[in-house]
Amino acid sequence: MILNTDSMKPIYVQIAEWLEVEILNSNIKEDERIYSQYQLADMFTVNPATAAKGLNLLADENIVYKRRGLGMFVSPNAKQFILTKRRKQNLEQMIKELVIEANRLDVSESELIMMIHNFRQDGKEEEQL
Amino acid sequence: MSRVLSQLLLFLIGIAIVFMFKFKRPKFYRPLSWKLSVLATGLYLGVLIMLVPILYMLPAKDFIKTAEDKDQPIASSLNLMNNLYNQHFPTEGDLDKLKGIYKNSDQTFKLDSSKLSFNLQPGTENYHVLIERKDLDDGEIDVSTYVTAQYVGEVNFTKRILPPTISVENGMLSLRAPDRQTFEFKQLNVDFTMAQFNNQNSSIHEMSSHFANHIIFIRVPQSLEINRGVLGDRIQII
Amino acid sequence: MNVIQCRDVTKSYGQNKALDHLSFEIGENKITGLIGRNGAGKTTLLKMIAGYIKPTQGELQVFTRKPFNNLDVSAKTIFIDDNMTFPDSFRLTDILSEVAPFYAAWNSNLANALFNYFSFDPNQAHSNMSKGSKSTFNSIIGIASRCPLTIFDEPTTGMDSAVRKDFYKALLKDYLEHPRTILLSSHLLSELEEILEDILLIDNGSKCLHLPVMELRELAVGIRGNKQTLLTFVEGKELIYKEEFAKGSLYVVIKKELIEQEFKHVRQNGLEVLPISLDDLCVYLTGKTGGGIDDVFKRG
Amino acid sequence: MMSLKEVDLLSISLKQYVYKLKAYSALFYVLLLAQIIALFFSLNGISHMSSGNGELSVSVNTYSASLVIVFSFFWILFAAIQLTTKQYKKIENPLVTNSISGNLSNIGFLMTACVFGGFTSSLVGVLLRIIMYFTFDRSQIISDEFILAFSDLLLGISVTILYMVLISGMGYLTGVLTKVSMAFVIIIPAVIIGISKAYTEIFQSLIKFFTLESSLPLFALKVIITSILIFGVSILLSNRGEVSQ
Repeated sequence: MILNTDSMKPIYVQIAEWLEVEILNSNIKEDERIYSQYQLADMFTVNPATAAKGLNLLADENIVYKRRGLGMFVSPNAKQFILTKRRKQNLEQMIKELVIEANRLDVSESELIMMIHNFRQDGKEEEQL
Repeated sequence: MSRVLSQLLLFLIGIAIVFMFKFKRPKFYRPLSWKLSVLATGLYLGVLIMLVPILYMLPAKDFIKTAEDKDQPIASSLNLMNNLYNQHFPTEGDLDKLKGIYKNSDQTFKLDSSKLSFNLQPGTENYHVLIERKDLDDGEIDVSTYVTAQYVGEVNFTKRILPPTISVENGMLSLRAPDRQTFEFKQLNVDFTMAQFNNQNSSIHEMSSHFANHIIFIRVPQSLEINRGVLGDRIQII
Repeated sequence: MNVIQCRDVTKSYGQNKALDHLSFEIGENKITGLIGRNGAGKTTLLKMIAGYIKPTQGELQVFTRKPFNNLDVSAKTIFIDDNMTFPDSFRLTDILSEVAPFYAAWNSNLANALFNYFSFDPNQAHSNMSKGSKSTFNSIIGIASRCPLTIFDEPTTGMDSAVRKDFYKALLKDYLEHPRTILLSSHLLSELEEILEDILLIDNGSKCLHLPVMELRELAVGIRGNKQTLLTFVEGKELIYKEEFAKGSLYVVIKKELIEQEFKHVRQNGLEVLPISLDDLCVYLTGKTGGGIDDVFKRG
Repeated sequence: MMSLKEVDLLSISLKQYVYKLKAYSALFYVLLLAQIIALFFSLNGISHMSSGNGELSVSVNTYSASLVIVFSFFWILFAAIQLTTKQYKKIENPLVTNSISGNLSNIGFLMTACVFGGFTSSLVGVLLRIIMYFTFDRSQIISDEFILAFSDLLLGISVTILYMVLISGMGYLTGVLTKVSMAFVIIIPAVIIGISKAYTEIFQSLIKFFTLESSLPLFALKVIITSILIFGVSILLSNRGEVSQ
């Protein structure tokens, strides 16, 4: 598994996000056991403490829950929660940055919306191909 | 090789061994594996140990045996020479009995003359000639040659000394010494580690040599006329 | 319980102090990176922990004992570095089999598997190996010994990047199965930060920082922008690093906690917040205050 | 995990001893070489004497394998010094070790070297005899000391071993002293030469203390006690210093 070490995001956040994507893609289903910190450490070649912090990040948000002696499991509604959270946090943050950059480059709002629209169309076409 | 020189050599070799340790090995040098070293040293030790029974199996009969007692033969030899000097002459029977005196030839010559003169050739200076008259006139001369004890260190090699060549012709007895004889010996010293506890002197044996004298014992017919000539002091008539 | 306890340790060589009143503790089964610049005292510290040298002052305890000349500590510790010497009469395979009896937890299968993986020549002599192969081979010993305290001093010297990655992977995988305390020294943090739990940063023989890597990552940020604006913004705050990189432009590195409240103002003032790599951060932390090699040339 | 399982000094020393035997095995080649060189020198005889008179001349060549033993003494002396050098000490670093186990294994190695050296150097005397037997005119060989009593051979082996133990001790101590301070590199030869010149009697009596002892048990006792003292001092001295890499 490759981690982007140059990213500003700490590795444990990257691990947490990867796990979220796995949950979103239903590779790990709700109430299923999630990878242990040691499995994650092995997979990502990171210190198990780092992996544990990534898991804890998910636990803090109740995306996963602990079962004594059994490990961590994906909470029910985790997928829904992640979707909401990501929309709220990531998308909003990205849009904020997008708007700042657009302003800096004198791109008008309609132009920006157009660009987003075109990009989405292209993406769909690519998917269809 | 002188002792000082050999000690110097020893010292130099010692230094050489030190340097053998000190030399840095070149980079390409690939040292031998320990397995090979163990094999080689084991083999070396094994061969050396195998040699021990071999050494004891070798027949030792060819070697020069050393004398158990060299003092007595030397003493009796010296005594004999002393007696000769003092004009106390032994009989032939005495000589045969003496320890350390060895008869190395016995010859009989037909006499072709009524006179006997002597020709002692150079090299026979330490030959003592004793003449004894027989009880009868049988026209024969009996010549026995004796040699007194000859030692180098502990080695008795009296028996190896060649007799002189004797001939009788026209009433003339010629005595010619054998060619110069050379004796070579090889002796071993025990290791100093053994010698320290063996009451043996490990330093090189002081090789005291004792050189032989020759006695020519001539028995002549009773009535033979003997002409000693100028050699009176070396030819004694008993 | 701490595996290593270092209290006020000083090591001096004549007038020089290789270590200067160093204190820290290292817990059991942690992978700690010892980071510092050349001559910071990394090797001295590691050798001291391994029991090769003793502190001039202060108290160092490894497994609750003084490590110097201690057989018990030696049995639980292995120190891997460039200078490891093996007899010339040993082939590489000999070394693995001859060292094995000394270490109780030695795993021959692992040693042989790694040996084959890195495709060493079993009949080669250790002293004839290239620097990189030597490091790799020595590392195999470090991993296979499974010592409760495994110390690597600059383990990746001379290794190519593929082998480096393999080494860290192998070390981590074996650590996951058989947890132990591992100390790794390096002046390059980036290549090993992922497998570290803690980091011990030393500078001139003194401790600079000792904290989990994750915290170090969030310790500081870089801010770049107009010199005047930036200077007013950071006024009165302690800067880790400051550099004028273009006319009127300034780059500073500052602790995150110092600007947490004003974080929003940063962007409003047209300043840029930049991530900072751990390597750079360590260099800034251990560097002389302000400036860098650029200053030398500016003066000239 | 945290409990410190005690390790046994002796078992570690023994492991190190085995390790060092293999590690330093090349040293034995040097001994082999030295002994063979000495054997060649010995084949020329150690002294030659001749005498004669007008009619005969007698020459006696004396042979001895003592030189082989002397060479082996040199070897053990320098092997012992070698063991204390940095270059040789360094191989202990990757192992479980402390100063005492290092010293014990060194001493073990040296004792093995002494036994090996004692056996081989005395047995080369046998080889010398066999070479002489087959290459020389046997009728010239004086049988006396040529036929070596087996008991003498054993005696020679044990005495050689004892001497080698003593010499290895002196070499080892010298090496350790130079580790304590390089000044000893100058001091030791200076003291030896000084004593031998200024206090000739003391010096000689020191040497005679061993070389003139004619009782084997007493000699063995003297050597063993002296060696234990020397090695003991060496261990004590080297126990304080740091082994730098």
